[in-house]
Amino acid sequence: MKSPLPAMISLRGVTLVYPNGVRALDNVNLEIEKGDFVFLVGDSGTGKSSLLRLLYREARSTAGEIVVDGIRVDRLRRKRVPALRRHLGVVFQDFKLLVDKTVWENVAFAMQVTGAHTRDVMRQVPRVLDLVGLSHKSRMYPGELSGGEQQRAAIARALVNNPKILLCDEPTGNLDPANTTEITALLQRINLKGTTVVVATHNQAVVDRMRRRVVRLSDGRITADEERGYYYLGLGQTQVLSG
Amino acid sequence: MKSPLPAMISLRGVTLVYPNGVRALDNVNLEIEKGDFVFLVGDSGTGKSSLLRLLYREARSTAGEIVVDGIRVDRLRRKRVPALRRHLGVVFQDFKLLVDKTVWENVAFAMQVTGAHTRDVMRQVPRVLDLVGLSHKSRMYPGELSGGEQQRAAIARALVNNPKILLCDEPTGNLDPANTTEITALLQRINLKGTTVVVATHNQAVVDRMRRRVVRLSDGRITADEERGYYYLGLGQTQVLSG
Amino acid sequence: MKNGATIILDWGKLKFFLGEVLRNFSRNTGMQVTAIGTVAITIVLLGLFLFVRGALADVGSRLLDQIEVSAYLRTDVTPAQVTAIAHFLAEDPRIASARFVPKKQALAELRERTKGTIDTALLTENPLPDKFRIKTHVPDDVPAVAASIRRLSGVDNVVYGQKIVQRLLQLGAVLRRIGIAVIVVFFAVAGIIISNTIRLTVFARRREIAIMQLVGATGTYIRLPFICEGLLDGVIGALLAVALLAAARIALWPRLLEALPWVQLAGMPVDARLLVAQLVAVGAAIGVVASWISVGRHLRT
Amino acid sequence: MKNGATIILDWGKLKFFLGEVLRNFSRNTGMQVTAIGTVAITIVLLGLFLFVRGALADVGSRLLDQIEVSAYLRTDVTPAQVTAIAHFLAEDPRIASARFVPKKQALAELRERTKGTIDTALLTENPLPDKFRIKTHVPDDVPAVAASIRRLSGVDNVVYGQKIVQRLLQLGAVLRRIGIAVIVVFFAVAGIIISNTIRLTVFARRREIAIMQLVGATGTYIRLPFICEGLLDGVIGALLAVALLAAARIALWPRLLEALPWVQLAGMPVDARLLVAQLVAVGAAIGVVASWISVGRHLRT
Ligand SMILES: Nc1ncnc2c1ncn2[C@@H]1O[C@H](COP(=O)(O)OP(=O)(O)OP(=O)(O)O)[C@@H](O)[C@H]1O
Ligand SMILES: Nc1ncnc2c1ncn2[C@@H]1O[C@H](COP(=O)(O)OP(=O)(O)OP(=O)(O)O)[C@@H](O)[C@H]1O
Ligand SMILES: [Mg+2]
Ligand SMILES: [Mg+2]
Repeated sequence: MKSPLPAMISLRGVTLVYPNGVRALDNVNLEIEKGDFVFLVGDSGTGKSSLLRLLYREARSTAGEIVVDGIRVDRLRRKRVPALRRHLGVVFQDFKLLVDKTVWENVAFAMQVTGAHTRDVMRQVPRVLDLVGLSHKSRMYPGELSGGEQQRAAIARALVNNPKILLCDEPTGNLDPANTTEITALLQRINLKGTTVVVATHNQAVVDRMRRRVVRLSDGRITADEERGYYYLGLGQTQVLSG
Repeated sequence: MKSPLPAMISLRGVTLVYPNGVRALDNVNLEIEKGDFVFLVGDSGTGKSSLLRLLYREARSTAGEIVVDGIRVDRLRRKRVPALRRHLGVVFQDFKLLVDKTVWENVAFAMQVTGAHTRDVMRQVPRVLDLVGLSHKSRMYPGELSGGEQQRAAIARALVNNPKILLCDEPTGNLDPANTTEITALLQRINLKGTTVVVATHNQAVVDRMRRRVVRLSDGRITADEERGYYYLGLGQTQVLSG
Repeated sequence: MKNGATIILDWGKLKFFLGEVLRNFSRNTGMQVTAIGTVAITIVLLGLFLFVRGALADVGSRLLDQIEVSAYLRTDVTPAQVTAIAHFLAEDPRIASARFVPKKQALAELRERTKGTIDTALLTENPLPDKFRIKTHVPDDVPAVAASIRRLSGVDNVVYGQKIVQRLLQLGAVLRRIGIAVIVVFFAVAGIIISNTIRLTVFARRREIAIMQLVGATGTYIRLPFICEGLLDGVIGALLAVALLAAARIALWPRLLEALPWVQLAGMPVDARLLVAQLVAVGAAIGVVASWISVGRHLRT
Repeated sequence: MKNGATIILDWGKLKFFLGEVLRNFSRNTGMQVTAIGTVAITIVLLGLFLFVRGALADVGSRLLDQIEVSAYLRTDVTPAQVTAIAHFLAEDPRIASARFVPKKQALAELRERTKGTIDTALLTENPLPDKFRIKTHVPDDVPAVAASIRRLSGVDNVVYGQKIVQRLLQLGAVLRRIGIAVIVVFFAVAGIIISNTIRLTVFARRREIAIMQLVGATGTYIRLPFICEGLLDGVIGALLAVALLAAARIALWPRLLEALPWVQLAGMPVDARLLVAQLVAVGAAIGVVASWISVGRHLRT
């Protein structure tokens, strides 16, 4: 059921063709409202990461309209891009940690670029590190962390600014089941506080346990959009928007 | 039941303390025989990757004896390390693809360093790319691939030399269930042909479906070693070696 | 949520920023050392060049400061003509001094010069003419002055070391031009090398820069540490160069004075403090400009 | 499984290797351009320096080739003494020519020089002494030769442009030493800069190098493309420098000849092909050595 509220994230007829000719997204229409929790599922290489990349303007759409929190992202001037990104929390699929900064510094950096007060940084950073269970590794460099620890550092960084929108690309790919459950619970808590959360994932267990909205991508098109879906196309109320 | 055959991989009293003081492995004893298929499980940061790193000498043990295919890896002279690595196939947790080489070139490179004939390279590379379902992306650079495609490229590279021993660190973390099943089946086929396979993973479904030997790590110690185990400590015959 | 537009500077931020600069600076020590070394060597060469250029000009004029023009007068010259000539010589601004040498004195000088090889007792009368001895302010004017004197009535002949003076003057002109070309090339080289060094530093950190941008850092925010790094490189390099030049002055000065005793090098008017300030400013400018350009190039992609 | 010990070279491998080198080379065009530019400028400066040094030496000797030593003989010299002196002068290897000038001729020359200002009619007898006119092969020998002649019996006085010759000789010695210092500094600078450039190239690719090692590549295997890259940088830079020098020779030669007509620059014996080969060899050597050292440093870690 469509809400009359203005959507937090809205894609209309969005197509993304990479310079090498790969059509990663093809006429995608998607509305995500404030406070939604959305799983983005689909086979490897179907465009999940590409869709997220469009939202924080790492990629620019070839055609279509993209609105994020009222900002026309596809038309945003280069100079305004940093401001957009500061309003988003992003967990990158490949972490993207700064190798020459400690975990603490990596997380603090995302706050410092917003011009935050140092005393706020000193208070907030330990808090999020504790949330992801990484307090004991805060003085280590990414190269000294295990894969799962790096992933949690990336999650902490995405959370540190209390973003309105949280975009997570495969946030549990390197985590053990216990950690996965914890992180998922964390995302849910954050969502309950009003943050819009979009999670691209292959983790069937997480999707099936949570029973939240599932948007299914296949070869760059949205093939299903279920309100309370499963990882595999299941019982939820299906509303194919385009394809 | 212990076999009298010389083990393919053997760790005796192995301890690894990283320069920053982290004790990643603590008195680990492990024997893996030729043709074994072993899952390495355990929470994030318990030393799975560290154990694998010791085998291909990215890390050097602080104490203990490590033998891989008859080679005393812990005593190996620097000059002999490349030769060791050519006999191993390794899927790294963070892929470690060369960003300035195409998928084809990345896979071919691992063969070329062994001094392989060009005609063998031309024959073998397309074969393994086909095995992991990446033939259509062979001319692309890693930066142009999705997370799962990069992971499959890394797997193809590990397979290209038909190694005696295959070490896989979280090889399905970025793969969808279908791809995961395929890759798992591939590893099983390779194992059937006599290759010793060690897989560090968090993927409960894979471990539980395969029912192979499961070595459980916890805080750098082996806490369980089951012949036909599950991801969670289950029914299999338990034989704690040390801890 | 923080408001990105309002940047409030607090002590923690400054500390962070300085830490950032020092961290970048100290992380790739080898790189910094070579960058600083490059700046230092460039500025040392610049300083040396400026010195050699100044010294050469000085040496050139001192080499030729004994060069004088002898204007021999006709034997039948009238006193009025001599007065007119003296007047003319006194008025020419290019002329430093003009001295009348009567023939008696000329003979004495000739005698002195040939140390008694001319048997003056044999002379019934002085065979030498009267003459003027003229010195110019700068050697370059000698040929023109000589030519203008030759045209005066009462002057019989004008003599100076024509050939050697001419050659030295030509050589000086050529060397001056080569010198200017060399200094231009030098500045180009210094600029290219330092910008190259910093561009490579940026290139080596391209992944980090891309990540910073993805996390929401502005261009300026990313640029600033690099600019400061360039500034530090330039200033430290310049200071090193100044130290080297000072050491060279202390160590080599006496030997130079010994080698060229007739050059009063000590008298060269150089304001040491001004020179140091200028060299440091040149270093700082090179560092800042080079890093600004280099970082900008990578931020645009 | 392949046997890593037996490396069989086939055409595919060579193609792959060359592709690798060209890929590295063309990927970071900006970096290569600056590296090549650095080599080129260094070698141009080296070439210019060698030329200027050669030209200066030539100019110096030509500037002074008119310098001759006049050995005035005593008025009471005996013919035997004259013969002995002539003999002595003929035997000294430093002396290019020695000509006896009898006093009659000396008077004629004096008359000529002062253009009739000495009224020779007044002379009852020639007041000038006999003399020898002596030229040395190199100006540097003039003072020593003069001193040795002065000791001969029958010689009254030895005269030459003492002051100017001495000064020019001192200046020449100082300039030569400065020149050597400059060329040493230059080589150091070139080495540092090029090794720096390549080190940074390697540094920028440190992640790739680490991966190659993890996949089983040997040190040599990783090193080789970099060495070839350095070689290419060096050779191309040197060729560029040679082209620039050739262009400069064509463009500036006539102007130089015009500015210094008395210097027979055209006569300078330079084997162009040998010089080109030497400069290219210098470039290649710098490139190879610098890259070898730089890559090695990163392989060890
Ligand atoms: N930078 C890029 N340049 C060119 N093609 C790209 C680029 N990034 C991704 N692609 C291609 O676009 C398609 C979609 O990629 P994307 O990363 O969005 O997939 P994904 O759904 O995130 O897959 P995965 O689950 O494996 O991460 C793939 O075919 C991929 O090869
Ligand atoms: N290079 C390193 N230097 C220092 N400490 C390290 C290094 N690599 C790993 N560690 C630490 O060693 C411990 C074991 O790390 P390891 O990577 O082996 O864990 P893991 O079992 O692979 O975890 P994950 O499942 O998250 O990948 C962790 O506490 C980690 O922080
Ligand atoms: Mg993806
Ligand atoms: Mg790991």
